[in-house]
This record gives sequence, C-alpha cells and structure tokens, in this order.
Amino acid sequence: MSDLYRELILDHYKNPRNHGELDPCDAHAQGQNPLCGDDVSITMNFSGDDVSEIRFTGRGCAISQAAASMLMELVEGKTVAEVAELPKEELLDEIGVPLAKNPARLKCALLSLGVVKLALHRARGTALPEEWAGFEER
Amino acid sequence: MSDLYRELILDHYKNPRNHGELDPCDAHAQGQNPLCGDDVSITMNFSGDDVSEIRFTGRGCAISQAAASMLMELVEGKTVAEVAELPKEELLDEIGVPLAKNPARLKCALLSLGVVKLALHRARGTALPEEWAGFEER
Amino acid sequence: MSSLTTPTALDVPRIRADFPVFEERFNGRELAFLDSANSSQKPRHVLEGLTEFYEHSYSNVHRAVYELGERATAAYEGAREKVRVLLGADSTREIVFTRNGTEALNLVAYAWGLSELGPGDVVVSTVLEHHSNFVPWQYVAKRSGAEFAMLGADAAGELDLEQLDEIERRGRIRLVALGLISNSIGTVNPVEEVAAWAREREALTVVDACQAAPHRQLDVATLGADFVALTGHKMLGPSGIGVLWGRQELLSAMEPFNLGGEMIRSVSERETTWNELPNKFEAGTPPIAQAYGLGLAVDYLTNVGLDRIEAHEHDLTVYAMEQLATAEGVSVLGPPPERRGGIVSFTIDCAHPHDVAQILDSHGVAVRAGHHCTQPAMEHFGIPATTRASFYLYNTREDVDRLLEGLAGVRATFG
Amino acid sequence: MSSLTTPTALDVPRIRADFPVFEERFNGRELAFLDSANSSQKPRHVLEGLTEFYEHSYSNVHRAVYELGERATAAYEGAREKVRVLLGADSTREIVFTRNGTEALNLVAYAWGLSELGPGDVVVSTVLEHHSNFVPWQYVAKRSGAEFAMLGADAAGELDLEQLDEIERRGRIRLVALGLISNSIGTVNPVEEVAAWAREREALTVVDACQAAPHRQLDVATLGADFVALTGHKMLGPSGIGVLWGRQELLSAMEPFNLGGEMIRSVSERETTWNELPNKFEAGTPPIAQAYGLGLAVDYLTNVGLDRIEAHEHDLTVYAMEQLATAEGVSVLGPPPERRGGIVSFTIDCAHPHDVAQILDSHGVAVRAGHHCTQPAMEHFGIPATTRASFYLYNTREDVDRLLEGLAGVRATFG
Ligand SMILES: Cc1ncc(COP(=O)(O)O)c(C=O)c1O
Ligand SMILES: Cc1ncc(COP(=O)(O)O)c(C=O)c1O
Repeated sequence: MSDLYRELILDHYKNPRNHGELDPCDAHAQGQNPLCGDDVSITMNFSGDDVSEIRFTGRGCAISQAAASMLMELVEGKTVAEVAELPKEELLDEIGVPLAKNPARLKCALLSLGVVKLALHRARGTALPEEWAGFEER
Repeated sequence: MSDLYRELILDHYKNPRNHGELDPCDAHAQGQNPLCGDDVSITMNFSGDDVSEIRFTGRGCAISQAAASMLMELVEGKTVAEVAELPKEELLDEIGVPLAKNPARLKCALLSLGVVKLALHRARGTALPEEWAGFEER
Repeated sequence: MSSLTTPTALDVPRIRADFPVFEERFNGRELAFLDSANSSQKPRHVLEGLTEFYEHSYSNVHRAVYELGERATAAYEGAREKVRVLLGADSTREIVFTRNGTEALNLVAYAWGLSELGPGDVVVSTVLEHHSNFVPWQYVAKRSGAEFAMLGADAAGELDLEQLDEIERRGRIRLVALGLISNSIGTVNPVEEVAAWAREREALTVVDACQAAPHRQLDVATLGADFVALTGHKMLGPSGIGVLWGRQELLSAMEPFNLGGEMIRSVSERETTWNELPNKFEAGTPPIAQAYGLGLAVDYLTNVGLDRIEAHEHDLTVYAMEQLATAEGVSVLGPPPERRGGIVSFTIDCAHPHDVAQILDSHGVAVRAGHHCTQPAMEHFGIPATTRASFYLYNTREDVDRLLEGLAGVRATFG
Repeated sequence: MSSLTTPTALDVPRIRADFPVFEERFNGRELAFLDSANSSQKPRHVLEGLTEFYEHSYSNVHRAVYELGERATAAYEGAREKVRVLLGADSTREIVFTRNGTEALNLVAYAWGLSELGPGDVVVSTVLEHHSNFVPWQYVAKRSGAEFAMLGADAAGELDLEQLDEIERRGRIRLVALGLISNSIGTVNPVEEVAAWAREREALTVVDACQAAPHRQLDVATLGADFVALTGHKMLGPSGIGVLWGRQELLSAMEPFNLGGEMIRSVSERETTWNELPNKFEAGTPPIAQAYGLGLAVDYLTNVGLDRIEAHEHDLTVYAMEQLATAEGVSVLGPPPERRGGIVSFTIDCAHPHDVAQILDSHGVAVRAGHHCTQPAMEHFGIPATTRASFYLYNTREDVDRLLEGLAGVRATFG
C-alpha cells in the first residue's frame, strides 16, 4: 500500500473536520487545482485578532480533502497574523507523508492553505506572499 | 580548389552568353532565390513554335549566373515544347559539377531554368509542372 | 484495419527490448507503462539516431553551404518525406513541422481563422475534443466575431451527428474541428462522414489525429479532411515536434502564422513577402533534430507495421474491458471496443482518480488520472476526472493484469 | 565583462575534446567551424544527458502522478530554474519555454500586440534586426492599424539614436524591439539607453538576446527591458527550444498566445479561463527534453564561465580583423572590436559570398554566406549578402588562419 495513505489521512478524508460553510462570514475564498480539478472553498470568521471559526467544503482527491480538514484544526483559534505567516511546512508536517518529490500531489496538499491565504489577503488587503504568487490567477 | 568551379563555369560567369534584355518580348519572367538573393530575369521571343531569341540579366553567385548563361545556349533555337519539357538533369549535366548533395546550391543552379519555365507558363497559359510547384510563390 | 488478412501478432518481448525504460525497476518491478496516450516511451533506434545526428550532421538547415549543413538539411527534409509517405500526402509542400500537436492546430486557427472568420460564421468543435482542438477555435471565433458551436455526444460518448442540423441553423458553417480518436475515452469518431457533411457546405475540416497517427494507418485523402494535426512525442518520437498536413491550395492561399527568419521571400521597411511552402509556415530555426527523430520513429513504426500495432492494441483493449467488467465498483466510460482506440478510461466508486493513480504507481503501474485536457467531455459525463489506461506496441496482457492487481490495492485502502 | 580582473584564458583543446564533431575530418582536415552564430555545436555533456533523460526519466510533465512523471517534471522545471538564474530573473514565473527564439518574439507580438496596438500607435524595430525581431512587429502593426517605424544606422552599422526624435513625432510610441548583438555584422546595440528612452515614454522594450545570451553574462534587470528572447540551439543546447523572459505584471495581464492543453484553468462551451504563469503561455506538451538539454547547456556554459568565453571571442575577433585587414580585396562591415560581438562579416571584391563559402568549405572551413535574415541591414549597406565568420568557445586562432588560407584559395579561383 502506498505510504501516502496512512490511517490519519484516510480518517480525515472519510470524516472531514469543520466541514461546511459560515454564512455570513468575514472572509471567503475558493481555489482549484487546474491539473486535477480539486476544488476547495473556505469561509472564516474573525473575533478580534483571531480566526474564531473556519469551515471548508470541496471535492477532490484524498490528499487535498484530508489536508483541508487537517488545516482547519491547525488554523482555528490562531491569530490572523499567525495564519498569515503559517508556513507550508507546518501543514506538510501535519500530513506527514512524503510529497516533496511529487509536485503534482504537493499542489493537492497545499491547495487549501493557498485558499486560506487568499481569503486573508482579500479580507485584510494584505499582499499575497511571493511563494503564493500566481495563486489568485487560478 | 573546389570541384564546383571548373574552367567552364568560370568562363560563363565572367563572359555570360546572351546577356541583356529583349524589348519588346513575347515572354518574360523573373525569379529569386530567397536563400541568397540570387536574381535572374529572362526575356524571350518566339518565332512560330521556336524560341528564336533569349536573353538574361541577373546577379548572384557564380553557379547561378553561369548556369543562366549555359541555359541560354541550351534553349535558343529549341521549340517551345522542347523547352517546356527540358529536364533539370540536362542543365545539371551541362554544368557538370556535383550539386546533388547540396540543395542550397542546387537551387542556385536551377534558378534560371525555373524562370524560363515560369515565362513559358505565363506566355502560353500552360500549367507549371509539379516538380516546379511553388516556384511562382517566389 | 487496412489489410484483408489478419495481421500477424507482434513480438512484444523483442519490442520491449528496444525500449531502455523497461530495463529499470519501479518499486522492485518492471514498469507497466499504461500512459502512452499521454506520451510514449522512445526506442533505442530513435535515441541513438539522435545522438549520432548531433555528433556528425548537426548544423542549421537550408542556409548552410558547407558539408555539415548539407547533411543536416538532408536529414531534416528526409524526415518530411517520411511523414509525407506515412500520411499518403501528395507533396512535401503540404507537410509543416510544428512545436507539437497543439501548435499545428493553432497555426490553422490563427493563420486561417483570424483572416477568414467574421460575424455570421460558425466554427464547430465537439464535446469530446482535447482542449487543443477546442480552445483555439473558441478563441478565434471570439476574436473575429464568429460563433463557436460544440457538437454534443450521447451517453456512451459517441458524437451525436443529428445535432449538426441545429448547429447549421446558427449561421454559415466555415470549419469543423474534430479528433479521429478521443484521448480521454477512446471513441473513434466518424471523421469521413463529418468531413463529407462539411464539404457539402464548403466548410473546412480539421482533424486532430494526435491519438490516431501513432496507432493506425492513416491516409489523408481517404479522411477527406483539409488539415490534419499530429504530434511526435506520442508516436515514439522526441518531444518538441508536431506536424500539420494541409491541402496545398489552402496553405498557399493562407496568411502566415509565426513571422521571422526562413519564412520570408524578401523583407524591407515597406513590404515583406512570404517564402514558398512549407517554409512559409516554419519561422526561425526549426526543430531540426526533433524532425529527424520523428522520421526515425516513423521508420520504426512502419517496420513493425501499423496494422499489427492496431490489432495488438485492440486485443489488449478487449481484454482490459473484460477484466475491468469483473472488478468491483469500476465503471468504464465510452463505446464498445469496435469503436474505440487502445484507451480505457474508468472510475471506481470508492476513490478519486488521483488517489487511484497514486496507489497504482506504488504497484509499478503508470496510468493517468485527471480530466485529460477534455473538461467538456468530463462535464458531459458529470465527473471531474477519470483514471485512464492506454496501450501501445510494448504493452502486454500482463500489464493489464498488473492494473487489476493495483485496483485491488485501491479497494483495500479505500473500499 | 562583469568582473574587474581579466578572466583567465580558456583551455580550448580541452573544450574541443568535449565536442564530438571535431573528431571527424572534413576534406581530410579538422573542422574550422566558424558558423556558431547560425547554430552551435553540442558538447557530450548535453548529448549524453539527453539520452539518459529519455532512457530513465521520460514521460509527459505536470500531469503525471507516477514516478517517471515526477522525474520528467523535476527535470523540466529544473531547467526553468537554471535559465532564471542565468538571466538574473526574479521568478521562474517569468520564464516561458518556446519553440525557438523566433516564437518567443512572436508570442509578444501576438499576445500583447494584437490586443494592445491600434491606430496612432507606433512600434519601432531597427534596420539591424534579424527578420525574427522585425517582421512580427511589421505584421502586427499592419493587422492592428498601428505604424511600423524602422530605426536606422550609420555607415559603420551602429544605430542612429537621433532618429528616435523623428520617429516619436509619428505617434504614440508603444514598443521598441531591438537586438543586443546584431547577428549579421556583430554590432553591440546600446540597449540600456534605448530601454530608458522607451520607459520614459511608457513604451515597452523587447530585447532579442539570441546572439548575446550564448556569449556573455546577461542580467535582465540591468538591461532595463520588458521582454528578452533567447534561443537554445545557439548556446550549446538542442534545437527546438527557445526562451521568453517577461516582466511578471506584463505576462500576467497579457492575453495568451497558443491555446490548448496545459495553458487553461477551466474550459467549457461558454467560457475558458487561463492557467497561472508560466503555463498560460505553454500550450500543449512542451519541448520537455529540449528544455532539459538547454539546462545542461547552461550548466556547461556557467562552468566554463561566460566572462571567459566573452574574452576569448573578443581576442579572436581582434585577431581576425587584423588578419582580414591584410587580405586583398576584403572589406569588413560593422564597428570596431570594442563594440562588437564575436562576429565578422565581410565581402571580397572578386567573388559572391556564396562562392566564397563554397570554396572555404572545400578547405574544411564552415562559414555562412547570405543575408543572414537581415535584408534591411544588407540594403542599408547596398549589398545582397556577406560572408560571415562567427566565433565561440571552441574556436582558435588557427581557425582564423584557416579562414585566411581559404580566402587565398578564393582569390586563386576568382581573382
Ligand atoms: C539575432 C537573432 N534573432 C533571432 C534569431 C532567431 O532565432 P531562431 O532561429 O532560434 O528562431 C536569430 C537566429 O537565427 C538571431 O541571430
Ligand atoms: C487528442 C489530442 N489532441 C491534441 C493533443 C495535443 O498534443 P500536444 O500535447 O503534442 O500539443 C493531445 C495530447 O496531448 C491529444 O491527445
């Protein structure tokens, strides 16, 4: 069996955390992976400087959907500044499977994080960091 | 010294036969070699079924100009039908140097023959044979 | 198949020995490469020929008077002649070398479309097309004010030609673009019939033969098309080379596409005139070695025999469809084997195609997952993506068995 | 030269040993290859790397989930990063792989020009340009109703910047296209100055660096240009690969060029949207192996050192010009060595350039004869063609001596 599909991933895939939509919401964005059609939509609410609530919906491969689910747990309760700085590595560590060699799958894994960055960027008018350049073109 | 430049070629190059222009004339055409800028212009007069007079002007490499000069001697006095059928090989034999391997130089050598065919084609309304297809696009 | 007798079987082990990639092991196993519809592997004959060419015959073409230039030009133009013979074209003037299959189609869209299309005109593509034979037409239609129409398909993924009547009511049909074989679900389209319909309306037919040329004998006259596009990398050739065949009168009358060196007759500040065919459409230094390499690939294919390759792939397709029919939760898209090329696209109820392909990879089975650059077709079927296995001369029934074994692994993980 | 210390000399015999073509004999002699401005020879490092790539890492890129696809994508994108470093660009998003140098220029002409240009606008090219940086601008100007202006040169073949004032009176300057080094006479153009002039007028600058990138260190920021084009086959890389660098904001805002697979985000009957940079401009299967090969060529050049290559060629140019000055009936065109690249174009009073090149070939000396795809420059000098010798890292002073010896042969035949 592929290393990519360890228990935790499958669990998040089959039982996604924070699945759904906040309406009304303070921030929203959606993103696709043009390669495979993965799609993630994220809504957030802020309370003071914190991301108080976050939800996602989406469709796509196990990696993209499990990663989104894991990301929800990482983000909720963090400050907006912390989330804005959240490095790719932290989500990848959480996912915990070897993806570096596979840029296609890396895009799946990082789709939700890009969408979160984009939502913050839009809500707060901050610039998308260089490493996400081009993300909004999707 | 290159085989390409035997005495006869140099003689025709330096002392071109039938150089000039017929005015008025029964048939006329001009052609270029887009590769190297060789240029040949030919005028002819017919008398009955014969090509009674033919002249050329042009500029370009020794091969193209010597070939044009040799072609004048080949064509003058032949019937129009004979000239229309004149095979490439006959001119190449006359030139007598190995060109087959070099398509660039072959184009130089055959430029004047193409121009003669084009002039006939235009004067007589006959079709340019398949092996000269595209020549009029020059 | 073009011959009456059944072609003799391929000697697949011998063929595999010509492809260095099969000597390597992937996750400890020989590679079951089932992604040739994406891009094929290359035989030694092509690779060694390329190196030899670069070592002993390389220079720019057409322009050079010296010995290396003669060799390079002979190699490049020799490849054009090989492609001419492969397609049964009348003249090498009709064979244009491009960057890939996509550029061949764009050439027609730009050079013909931008000048010829206008309001009231209709350009037709199909729901089964690869994006490369869909988006260029959609784009030039938009730019020129013409209408873009998409011919639909039925539930099995076969074109619904009855829709042509409705499309015709939308304006003057100028061009129909369609593929000979669908790359995503394998349908063989009735190109001859469509081309005849188009011809009756004085419309042009552009045939995307990227998935057909590698796998069966083609003849441009029989197809009845005006333009045919193919791509080298899917037919054992190098990357970086495609081919456009077009009818001489059309190519002659057309505006050029890319502008620059080699495609001109004379250039001045006021006026520029174009070179003769096919140079008019080959601006700049062409893909010299890549054309030569494609010629070597054509030699290889012709030597093996395209009829035999087609028969071999048909056998594998029938076998794969039988096997997949027995696999739990698997649905195969598209028509029956008689009307399909060597392509089998499917979904499995428990897992996303990307995850399927990933697990298959860990079994040493290479397939493609995704929309295969055919999003309209995916939308037609109401799915985002499929997993696709595609066959070529080097594949075996064992590769199909490996695919099935991998699918069992998918079910073990996701089922 | 970018360093303050004089670069150490090249070990040319060692370099020549890397190029298999020099092992062969032409008319009994080693090849004096003086036509690298046309296309360069290829080192073993590139050829062996290409074969190895095809044998062990070939598949289509971006799309494939399996191991071979990962390797191919890493190789292809790795090459993009190497080119980025070579040019000092900010991001690989700014590096687009094309078919050749010509296509890089056409990409800008079509994607930017067709949408942006209109009546009242002026597009400027120069009399020294290669047709590939002249005809595309002339053509899109004509198509869009803009005016095409040609910046002239002086008797030495150096651009006459004073003419810019007159050109400016003809309309709104939108774009200036010029080469860094003229391929036909070797002039190094004052690109930075022209780019600054253009920037003041909010016009774009397109730099054709096809003849510069192989021979000297470039830095896109220093040039001050908006777009820079190069071509792989002139810089030790394979045929079939070119590069367009463009400023990110411009590329982002631009319409696409070729349409089809890979360059889209989503496709439907009604609406199609484009992929992010640089994929938006790379439609269809890219020249995968060719990009990888170009990356290997960049490695080789960087390893030898572009500063040292430039110094070496300068030395040969000075030597060649000294020698040619002593040859009867020979006139060299163009500026003094300080303002020229490693290119020496000349005429000889007794013979046509084509005949000169032919006789040189019989001496095992390969040069190019013709208009070098620069007819406006030829017209400027009032000649139809020149004979051109061009130098690269593998050339020696002996090659120059062989050229002179061959010219003596020309005089013996034609003098
Ligand atoms: C100055 C210059 N620009 C553009 C080109 C065109 O490059 P390519 O032939 O690769 O399209 C060339 C070479 O032919 C050149 O010398
Ligand atoms: C049916 C079809 N048409 C066109 C193309 C485009 O060919 P290329 O990728 O060589 O541009 C492909 C392959 O990707 C294809 O499968």
